[in-house]
Amino acid sequence: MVFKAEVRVELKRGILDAEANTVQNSLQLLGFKGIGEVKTAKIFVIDVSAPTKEKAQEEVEEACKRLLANPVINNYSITIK
Amino acid sequence: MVFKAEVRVELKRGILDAEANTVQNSLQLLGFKGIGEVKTAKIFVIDVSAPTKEKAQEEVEEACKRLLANPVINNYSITIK
Amino acid sequence: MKKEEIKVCIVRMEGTNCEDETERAFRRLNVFAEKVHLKQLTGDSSGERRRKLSDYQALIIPGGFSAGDYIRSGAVFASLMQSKLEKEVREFANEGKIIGGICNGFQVLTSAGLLPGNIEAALTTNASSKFEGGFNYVKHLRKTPFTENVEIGKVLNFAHGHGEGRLLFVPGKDKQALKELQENNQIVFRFCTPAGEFANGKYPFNPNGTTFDIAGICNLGGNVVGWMPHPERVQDPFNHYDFHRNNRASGDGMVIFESIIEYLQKKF
Amino acid sequence: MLKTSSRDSLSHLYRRLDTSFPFYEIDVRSATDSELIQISKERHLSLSLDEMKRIKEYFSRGKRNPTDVELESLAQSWSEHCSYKTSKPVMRETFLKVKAPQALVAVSEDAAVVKFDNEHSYVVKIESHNHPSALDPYGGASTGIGGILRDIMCMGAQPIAVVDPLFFGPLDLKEEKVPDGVKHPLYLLRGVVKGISSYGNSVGIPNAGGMVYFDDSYVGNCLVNAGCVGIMKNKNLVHSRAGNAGDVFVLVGGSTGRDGIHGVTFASVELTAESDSESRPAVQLGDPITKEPLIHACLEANEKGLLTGLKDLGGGGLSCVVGEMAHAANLGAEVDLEKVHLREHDMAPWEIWVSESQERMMLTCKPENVYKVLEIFEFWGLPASIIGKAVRGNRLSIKYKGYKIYDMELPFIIEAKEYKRPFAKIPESAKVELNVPQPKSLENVLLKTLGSFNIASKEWIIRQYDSNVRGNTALFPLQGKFETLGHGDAAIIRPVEDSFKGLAITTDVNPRFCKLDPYWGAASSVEESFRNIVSVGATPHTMVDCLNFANPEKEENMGYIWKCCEGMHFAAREFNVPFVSGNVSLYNESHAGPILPTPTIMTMGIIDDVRKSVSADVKGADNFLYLVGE
Ligand SMILES: Nc1ncnc2c1ncn2[C@@H]1O[C@H](COP(=O)(O)OP(=O)(O)O)[C@@H](O)[C@H]1O
Repeated sequence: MVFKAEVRVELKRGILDAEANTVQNSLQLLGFKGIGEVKTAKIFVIDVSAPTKEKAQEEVEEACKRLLANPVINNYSITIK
Repeated sequence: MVFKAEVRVELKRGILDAEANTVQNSLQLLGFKGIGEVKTAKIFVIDVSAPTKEKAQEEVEEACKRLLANPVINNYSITIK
Repeated sequence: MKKEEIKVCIVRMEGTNCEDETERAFRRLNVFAEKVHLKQLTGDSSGERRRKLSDYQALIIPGGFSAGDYIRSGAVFASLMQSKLEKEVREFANEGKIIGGICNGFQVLTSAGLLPGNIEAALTTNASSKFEGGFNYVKHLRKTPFTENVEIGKVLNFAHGHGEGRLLFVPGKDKQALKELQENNQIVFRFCTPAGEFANGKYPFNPNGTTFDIAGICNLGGNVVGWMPHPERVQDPFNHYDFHRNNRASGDGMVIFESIIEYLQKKF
Repeated sequence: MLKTSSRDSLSHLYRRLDTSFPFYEIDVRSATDSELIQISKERHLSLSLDEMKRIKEYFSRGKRNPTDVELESLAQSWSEHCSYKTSKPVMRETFLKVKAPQALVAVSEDAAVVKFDNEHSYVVKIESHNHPSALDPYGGASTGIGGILRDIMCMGAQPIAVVDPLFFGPLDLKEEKVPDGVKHPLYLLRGVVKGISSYGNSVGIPNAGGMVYFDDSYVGNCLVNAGCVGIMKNKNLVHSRAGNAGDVFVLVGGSTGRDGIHGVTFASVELTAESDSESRPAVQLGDPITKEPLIHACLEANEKGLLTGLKDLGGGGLSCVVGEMAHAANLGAEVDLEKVHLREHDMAPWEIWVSESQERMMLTCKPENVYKVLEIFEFWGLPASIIGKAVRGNRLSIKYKGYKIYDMELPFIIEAKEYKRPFAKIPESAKVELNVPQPKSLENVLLKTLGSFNIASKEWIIRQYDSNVRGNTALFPLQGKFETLGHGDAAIIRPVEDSFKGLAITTDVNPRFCKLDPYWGAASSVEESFRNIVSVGATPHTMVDCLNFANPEKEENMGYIWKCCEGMHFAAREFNVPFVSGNVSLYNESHAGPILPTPTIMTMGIIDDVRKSVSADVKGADNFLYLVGE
């Protein structure tokens, strides 16, 4: 079966999100008065073929550990559909 | 009131997603057998102060048009919490 | 060993782009350095192109944007190296052979957990959130096989060009991590002013906002070293931005390559 | 791509053929003049009635109607961008008269090849990527860099420096003043700089300079020019043409998708408020991580003597490259379109044929060398497909899934008609008497001048570019003391190891002068670029140009083109420094108005010893200052 996994990778709290700061500043410069704090995250939508949902979850979990997220700076979450 | 808006920006169909291709190839090279197509998306989580949810939506809609997304290559969606 | 016997392996993959000038630095010193694609070492290429890591004494990962720096800088390279070459690399390091990472190579070694090795660290997006290119000054703080011939305290002028050069530790444990790094004498270079004062986070002296102005570090053994600036871009005096006002006998970068060779000659 | 509404009105002229894939025949033979125009409009062909009638005539003679593949292909080949139908006659009668004995290849192939020393040549070219950058600054600018790198590579050269002259509206433009369908100059400039830096830095080619110029006229239509210089051994020169009959066409690099369809026909029309949504397919994103190995692989195959021809896929995609390579060799070609490696699998054959997907090159080789070539590309992890072969004769024929979908004579396809467009006389010289009163405080004037966009430091841009990669930069673009670096006049690259000989590179143009007085404005742009080269201690050697102008169908604009070209000719002739290559970009106007005439000049200078160069900064107190010249 093919599952759709959605991986969301974010920066841990306490790590400067330089890109988000740039976005926030730019929006404020452009005159968006209501804009406050900005954060960014990255999404990977992955097709996984696996016998069960659990197996798909495991496979993606492993992919996160080995490539998609860096435990020093990132948190990640996985949703399987 | 402060709302949390989540903007999701994706590439339109037919536009080369080089990062997604790299992820897919790399995972396959790393021996992940079940991995099929990959897509990427970018998330901006934005604090917006606005009198109503509708106003917040409008403000973020405008921010997408002017800075966060380019209608030529991107689709985007906004969720307000 | 004799100079003629030295073999340096410059590993690259798609997107690595500083291998030519790195190789040239060794060639100028009459040392054999070979540009080798990662897959030539992992057995993923055909007969004639295949190489063995153990045939070399030095492994250099040059600068560039390996795999486009997609996901995170160096992530794909590091992950492929760890999954297909981990044992060979570990043995290589355990034998006292030397591994150096320049810029993207530093990012690869850090991402692979080889640097600092004893502490968790990462190189992340510059504080400006932009690519930063130009020249910098670094102060040398610890001798390693890559800096044998550089006196402690000496200030060198290198070029840099990177988007992710800010060294960070796990939030909450960062003070402890920095302390450990200092106590173990693992900081090799720190960004400084032309006069040699530490940059104290000030731009453009510290171009990327890196913690404690750290520009280069080594592992506990000192034989695995990584740094953000590019010595291979300043091989000749005229490569320096200020060569009209500053007479140098050679480019500041050459001393790094001379050190490597001298070290290998003595050690093996 | 047809909109349903339009298909209805012309439906009697489109005949869907009985194939498993979308494939149409277009009944031009029975179409009236107004229907011909309508076909051109609705399919975004940008062909004039004259041209449509030529097509009608050609097929009437052959007693059949064109297929959609054939019609699309003609639109590509005859577009202004690919054929220079408007500008060629002008250039020929002006600055191209100055011959270039120092060049091995000038004004004929993808880039010029000029002797550097006994064994080496430098290769140079400049191009525009204006329209795509206006729609998507990041993707447009990065693919602009990608395209210019391919032009250099395809002569067999290693790129060694890029430059990026940019022209934008004022950054403090009030949001209300930004016309509909146009993006704010600040958004555009930021995106463009990011695109250029992320692409150029990733591929690892140093940025040696450029310029940024601000004027209201660029609000609706910014200009993004990109130039590149490469170096090669003379013996590695490879031409943009097929070798011999029987040679195989191999398509290498990125896969073919729907992006960039109609890029060149689009580059040949004005931007309108609807461009944003209408021209969607014309936009592409680049992939530097395919490009970087592509450079290695192409140069390795060429170095090993395996190639008989090499050309990049740019505007018009396959439709331009195959025909041009065969035609330049006096041959025909047979293509099997099914062999093209695709990114999207439901593409119609015409889309495959004209797609402008990035990072692709076409090479030809002898059949016996094909496997050696394929091995090299496999090693570099790049797809390569054998898609056809060169044949005797002058026909290009294409089959797809067993059907013949295309069969035309190459001279008809490639030799687009030239236009001698009418032009208006521009007043000889619009001399303006300036009457500026002595200001009370010169300090204020100085501060204001320094703070103006055109004068202010561009350091924030330059620092986002890598200027030192490859380790051969001999004069860095930022000069002076570390704490107070400022821009120099030109950068110098030392291209050949073991030699101190250097190449100085600069770009220049003064669009406001060109508007006031096109002849002297253009001449002085050339002269200013020479002063830049001389300032760093080098001697001007050759030039390339990028002619950015507004709609040439308007007589006044055509007048500006003529006058500027004459001024360039004057300067080139008097200094005896030739133009060896270049590019033309017309129709640079929007509903907000035309751009200023912008003939960008990129000049190469030679310095015998890079150690003897001069940097711009004053070296010490008590140095004398001299003002020389008139
Ligand atoms: N403004 C110009 N000045 C000099 N040469 C030009 C100019 N415009 C085009 N050319 C020459 O005409 C030839 C065709 O150019 P072009 O079609 O842009 O090449 P390609 O599209 O293959 O990159 C090239 O040799 C180019 O140098």
